[in-house]
Amino acid sequence: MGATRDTLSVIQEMATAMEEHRRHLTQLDSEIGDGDHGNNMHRGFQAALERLAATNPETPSDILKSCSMALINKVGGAAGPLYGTAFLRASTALSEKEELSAEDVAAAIEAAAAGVKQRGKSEVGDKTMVDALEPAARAAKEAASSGKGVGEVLRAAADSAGEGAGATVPLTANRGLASYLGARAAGHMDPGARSSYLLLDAAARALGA
Amino acid sequence: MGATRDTLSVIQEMATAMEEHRRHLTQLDSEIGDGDHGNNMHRGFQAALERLAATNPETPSDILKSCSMALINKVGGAAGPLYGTAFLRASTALSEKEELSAEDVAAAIEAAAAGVKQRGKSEVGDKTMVDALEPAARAAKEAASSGKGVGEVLRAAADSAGEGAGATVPLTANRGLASYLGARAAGHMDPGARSSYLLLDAAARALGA
Amino acid sequence: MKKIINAPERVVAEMLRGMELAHSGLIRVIHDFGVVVRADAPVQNKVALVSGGGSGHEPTHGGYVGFGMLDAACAGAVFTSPTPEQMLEATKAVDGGAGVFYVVKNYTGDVLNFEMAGELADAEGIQTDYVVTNDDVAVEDSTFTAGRRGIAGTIFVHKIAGAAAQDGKDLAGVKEIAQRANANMRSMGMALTSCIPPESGEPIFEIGDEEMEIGMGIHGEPGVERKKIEPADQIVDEMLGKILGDTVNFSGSEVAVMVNGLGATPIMELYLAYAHVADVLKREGVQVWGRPYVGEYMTSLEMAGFSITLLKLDDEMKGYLEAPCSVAAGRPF
Amino acid sequence: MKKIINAPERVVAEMLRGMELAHSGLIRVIHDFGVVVRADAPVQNKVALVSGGGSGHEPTHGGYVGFGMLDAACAGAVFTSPTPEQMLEATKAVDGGAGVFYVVKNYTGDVLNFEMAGELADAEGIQTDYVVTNDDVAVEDSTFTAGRRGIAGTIFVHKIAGAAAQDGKDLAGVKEIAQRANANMRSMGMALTSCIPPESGEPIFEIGDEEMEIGMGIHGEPGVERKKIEPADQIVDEMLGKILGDTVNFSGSEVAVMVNGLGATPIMELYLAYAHVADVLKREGVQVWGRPYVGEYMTSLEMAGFSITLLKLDDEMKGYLEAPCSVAAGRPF
Ligand SMILES: Nc1ncnc2c1ncn2[C@@H]1O[C@H](COP(=O)(O)OP(=O)(O)O)[C@@H](O)[C@H]1O
Ligand SMILES: Nc1ncnc2c1ncn2[C@@H]1O[C@H](COP(=O)(O)OP(=O)(O)O)[C@@H](O)[C@H]1O
Ligand SMILES: [Mg+2]
Ligand SMILES: [Mg+2]
Ligand SMILES: [Mg+2]
Ligand SMILES: [Mg+2]
Repeated sequence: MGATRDTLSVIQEMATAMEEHRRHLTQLDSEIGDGDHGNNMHRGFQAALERLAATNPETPSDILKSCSMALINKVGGAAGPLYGTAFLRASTALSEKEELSAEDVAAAIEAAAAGVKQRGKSEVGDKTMVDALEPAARAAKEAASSGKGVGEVLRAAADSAGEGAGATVPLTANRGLASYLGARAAGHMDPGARSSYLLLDAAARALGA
Repeated sequence: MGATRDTLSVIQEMATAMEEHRRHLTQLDSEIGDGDHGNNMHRGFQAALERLAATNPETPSDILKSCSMALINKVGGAAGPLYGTAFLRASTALSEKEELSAEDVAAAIEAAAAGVKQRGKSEVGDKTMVDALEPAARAAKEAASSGKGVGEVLRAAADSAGEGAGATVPLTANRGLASYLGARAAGHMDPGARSSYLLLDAAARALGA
Repeated sequence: MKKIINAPERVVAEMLRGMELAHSGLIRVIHDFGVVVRADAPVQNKVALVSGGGSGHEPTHGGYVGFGMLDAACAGAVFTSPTPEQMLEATKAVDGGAGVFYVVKNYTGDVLNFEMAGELADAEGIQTDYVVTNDDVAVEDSTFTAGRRGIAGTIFVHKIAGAAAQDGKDLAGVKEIAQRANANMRSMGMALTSCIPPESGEPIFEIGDEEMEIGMGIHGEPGVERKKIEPADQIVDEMLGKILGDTVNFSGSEVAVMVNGLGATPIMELYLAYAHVADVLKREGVQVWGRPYVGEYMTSLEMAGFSITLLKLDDEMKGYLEAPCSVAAGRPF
Repeated sequence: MKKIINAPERVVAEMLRGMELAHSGLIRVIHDFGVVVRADAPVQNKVALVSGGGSGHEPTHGGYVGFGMLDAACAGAVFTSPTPEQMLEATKAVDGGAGVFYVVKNYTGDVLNFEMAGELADAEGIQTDYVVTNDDVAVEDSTFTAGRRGIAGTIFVHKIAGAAAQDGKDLAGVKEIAQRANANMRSMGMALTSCIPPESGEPIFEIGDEEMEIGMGIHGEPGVERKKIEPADQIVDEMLGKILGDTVNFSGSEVAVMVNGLGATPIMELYLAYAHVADVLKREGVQVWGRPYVGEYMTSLEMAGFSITLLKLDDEMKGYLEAPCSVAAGRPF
């Protein structure tokens, strides 16, 4: 029950973060993309909240799956299938679990990052959300293996994601709409990397970390 | 010969005035019409100069007729047929004359004003070029009958046209594109009244008055 | 001013060249006179239709030249009526012996120039007649005004009178149905932004970032009310209120409906506006006939805004609206 | 932001309602899913064509639904790829037993979502396949990019693949000719101003009063060069230079030509640009086939600018371009 309640409050906090940062994410996307990322993420997490309220899933895995379906079905754009895949893989990684260990959480983040890389055919350095998610997964794994708790694992992941997002600023984009920009993408943070940080940060804050 | 040379220099001076005031006339027309009066008048007088150079008319009447044809054929808009009619009527009023008296000039202006009124079905107070031309015709007649010379007749006509144009500012338009403005036309000078003043002023200046 | 042009004084000539190249076989252009004519003109023993006006309203009027619509269109300078010289040239090029009919939008310049052209044509032995369209209800008619303006409804007159001429009506018959169409149609427009005529290079009017103007003319002549922009449904309500409140009783009739973009209004917004037009007409008992005309028919360069036209139909007009035609403004997809 | 809308979040739904009301008999709309389908769908034993993408490009894609072109179009949020859920709904609505073919513009979102939709359709026992259009030469292809963007040439693929499906080609045959069309077409765009997506309410990019951007994308994604605006002929030279210099050898061939307005560009300017396009193509030995496509085919809301597309034709493609079709974007006048 504790993990279920925690997971629900994580999603809730993520939705709040997407609401609060909607304009800024859209603005980042305007610089190098088409200016819809904030609206996309906000629409998706509102749909996730609705779906959770309607379906009332009972396990962390089911909650994440429900969230994944909402993102896939309601977001569109690149972010929809990518984040949808991330949540789906995290859900699969946690399937059957009623309570979550730090290792479980780290494994879920790792699965999510791997899913995005695979679906988007992207690597670190392509100036995408992978630049935030991959270091986050690594940091989560380290934190878990050095005995940190769930909250601390999420905090470590979020902080690394934040660094990773920051590191996208000087990069040239190779994937997504921003890739059409060539060298001119340099100097702007990737909006998807930023939203990845915000989501992980929300998750950590939901658990008081 | 003197009257022919004078008439040619009048047209030349008018063309110069239309060139110089092109932007301002267009601007006046933008306020209450469609913003083309300056370009229309400039195009017309350039065509008149070309036509004069090509056809080399020998009498004042023929010069004015040539000018009328150029205006009718090349201006379009409301100004083309109206000024075209004005010059045509003036030409008719002076037909067969080789030298021009002050009375002749006054009669030509009167004929021009009457032509515009008739073709445009407009009266003084409708906020059109008639508001400049009708008082000009009256002033020219008075000046001629009190023994003034040709130059002074034109100067008197021009000055009255200027007053008449100024008097269009507070008026509501009843004719032309500006009439669609209703009460909002008030506060702006009618562009055609302004161009009528400029043409008569150019004529007077051409004769050193 | 940012435009895809070479030189302001050449825009009309270069546009006509592009039109002719794009639609050879359908139209040809008499370049010295800025006149677009049907490629197969003159059509013998058919009343020929000629229209024209200032340029900048494309596809009006050159886009409507072809089988079943206009025989010729005279392109004036931007927003400036063409000259009698152009009109006479068009008249001579298309006269097939059955006379030439002018469709003239009610602007002083257009009317005066077409009147003069008619006199010149008479002098050359070509019979002419004309209709003056004045569908715009924005500015009230009275004994003191030059009357109402002619706007997008004019395209319905092109189509109906054009099909009637193609159908073999004589000059009087074409005039009668053109007048009937004009008498049964009402339009109203609004604008969000000004266009920029290439020659002056300046917007015709200034308008605030939150303002709209109801009743705006297609040359940027001011309308009836400037105010804060409202939701689309409210704007449509206002425009339709004025149209339906005028002297044509549309209720209970079948009506051709046009939602016309002025140049910069996204097609998305035109359809969105049409959704509410359809609702209001349904509520008012007005039956939309056939497929409504949603798109750009009479523009004002890059002005943002739109107009609505209603035309109350009878069976003859319906037949002529449906009749086949082949013009540059039409397209298969 | 000045728009003829009621509420930013309702623009797509309200537009679709207007389209459906305006074109009943031709299309119907599955409103819960933002999907436009042929009124008579599913057509039994015909390969069904589905396309879609973000809204704001009207008449793309809903305007091309109908006999001889698309069976369905999925309307995403403005500039946002539709979702697999929408695509699956469209797929189910139009499948007539011969499989469903997706025409996808090359943007990561569109490709990923259509791929997922295909997987979902497979799971429901509906066979699908797809083509990814990438006609835009503005941004260079390389192993590091997601490839070139799909822009206005996509409409040629709709027409050709649509006619091929109508003609009875099977899924593999439709795919083959869609790929052939895509492989033989090249496009390039430019913009003078930004559009304003209704939800954000802000221009996507800032651009100076004298500047243009060559290679601008249809979502306002930056192009290849920002510079001072040049005369139309020079702009056309640059765009055609890039297109003709690419890997398709157009010289000596018959070519379909599209000059596509992005939303706010006056028709006058499109024809003016076409005049120079025709001159350059003539000089380069490229033969313009049939009537060129000058108008708005794939817009970007109210963006000012245009794109040029060349498609090198063979006899089969010509036949399919000419084949009859009946879609909302078409009009008789
Ligand atoms: N191939 C990809 N792999 C990983 N992430 C990607 C890829 N393409 C795009 N993204 C991410 O998606 C973000 C953009 O999402 P969004 O704006 O919602 O969709 P769209 O790009 O379709 O408008 C980018 O900032 C980037 O982080
Ligand atoms: N019916 C009329 N009678 C007299 N003058 C008129 C009439 N209609 C318009 N005018 C004059 O013509 C001027 C406008 O000319 P212009 O701008 O060149 O043509 P248009 O109005 O067709 O754009 C007005 O300012 C007015 O003085
Ligand atoms: Mg985006
Ligand atoms: Mg004017
Ligand atoms: Mg004018
Ligand atoms: Mg997008």
